[in-house]
Amino acid sequence: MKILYFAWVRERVGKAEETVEPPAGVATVADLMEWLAGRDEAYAYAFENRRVIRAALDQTHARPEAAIAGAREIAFFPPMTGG
Amino acid sequence: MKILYFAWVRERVGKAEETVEPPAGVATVADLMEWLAGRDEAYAYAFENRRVIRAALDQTHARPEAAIAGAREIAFFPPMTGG
Amino acid sequence: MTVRIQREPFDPAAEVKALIGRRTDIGAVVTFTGICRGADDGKPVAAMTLEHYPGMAEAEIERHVVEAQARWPLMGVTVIHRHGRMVPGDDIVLVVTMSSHRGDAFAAAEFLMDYLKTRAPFWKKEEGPEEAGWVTAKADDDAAAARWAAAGTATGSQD
Amino acid sequence: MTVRIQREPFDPAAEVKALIGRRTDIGAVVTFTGICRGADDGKPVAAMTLEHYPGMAEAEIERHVVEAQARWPLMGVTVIHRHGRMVPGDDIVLVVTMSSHRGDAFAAAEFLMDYLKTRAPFWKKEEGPEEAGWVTAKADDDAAAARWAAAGTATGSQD
Repeated sequence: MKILYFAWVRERVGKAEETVEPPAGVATVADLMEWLAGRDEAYAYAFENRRVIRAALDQTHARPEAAIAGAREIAFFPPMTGG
Repeated sequence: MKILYFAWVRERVGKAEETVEPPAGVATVADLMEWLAGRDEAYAYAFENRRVIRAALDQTHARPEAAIAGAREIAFFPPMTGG
Repeated sequence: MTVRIQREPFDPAAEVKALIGRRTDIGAVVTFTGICRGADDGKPVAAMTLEHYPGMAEAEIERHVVEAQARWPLMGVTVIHRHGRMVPGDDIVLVVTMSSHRGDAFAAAEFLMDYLKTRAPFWKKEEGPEEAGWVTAKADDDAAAARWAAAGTATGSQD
Repeated sequence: MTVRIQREPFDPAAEVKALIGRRTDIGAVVTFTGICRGADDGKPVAAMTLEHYPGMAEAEIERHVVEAQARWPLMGVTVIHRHGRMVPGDDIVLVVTMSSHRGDAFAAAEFLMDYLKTRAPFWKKEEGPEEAGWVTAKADDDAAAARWAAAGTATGSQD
């Protein structure tokens, strides 16, 4: 699945997007954040305060408990500050 | 004192302004409306429903019980419909 | 503060530009434009004539702008109200409010419009296809204006 | 409905004119313009860069315009949000709402701005005189957006 990062999550991870294949046990948005955080120090830093990070599944806001099965595009970003 | 009329009050009275000298007993805005209503049929028609007519003393909204002593300019008009 | 009563049309963009000038502390600009409609409560309107009380109209609007400035931290206010004859599609009234934060600019613009509707000495006479008649005041407008007497001041500090 | 995400500046007057066209049933036009400020909470801002999520930004704004149209009888809505680098005084966002009556146009414009602030995927990074930092979300903005979940629909029929 394709993962996108924005704002300081993107800066900390060090890339804007990538394609990953998480193992079978990674079922929810929260699972995916935990799995990503364990990849290396950059990811650990990006996801150190996971409660503030927002996610979107296929361009729609999603809660941490949302199932990721079938999603083509998952995005992680800080709280929005537009307008 | 100078009296101004606006909108349908003006149309019914038949003039936009005039100078009047009401007798001594005419002390308030309500007194003045009553005195004007007694002048002739046009005034009676203009002031037949006095509760809907608004007044201003020297260009400030005034209630029927407001004293008119000392006012230079008194205006009568229907409820406002600007904006 | 700019308050003008005029027969001529106005240019909202030019008014906003003049009000902002070279300031960089303004974060929110709200404009309200009231337009002459081609029908009122289902009755066709061919044109309308706006009568006003010269002198009092300016004074009354200025008093309400001063009150808006006391209630909300505004960085600029413009109110322009036209008088004379207007046809559907013509602009009638413009309110511009500016602030650091959007909540204050929105609240002040609504406050000023509610008061213009109910307290500013203007009267509309509409021409239908056959007859003309004075517009009657709406209870809704009185209710809209009354809420500001109860409600407090600034609404927050969103920007 | 017009929703655009663009790098270029916008022209509020041209957007309003395009939205009105030749209609004569519109009585109220509200525009909100958000502007880049030269200071934020007392810290000077030399410039800011707005990052966005292409695709989702348009979709999210369109969803909220559809919701606004369901809540209030609107005759036109335009939302334009810029991205890229902006300096103080530059326009960032434009919301235009049109209705027969002013209460609906004001409410819809506030609703859309509150949601843009809290739900549209945009992120501001401010450049100070020496350092740059991402703007943090404000609790005030969340509170402003939350009030629409509780509040009902149209606010009245003032025009």
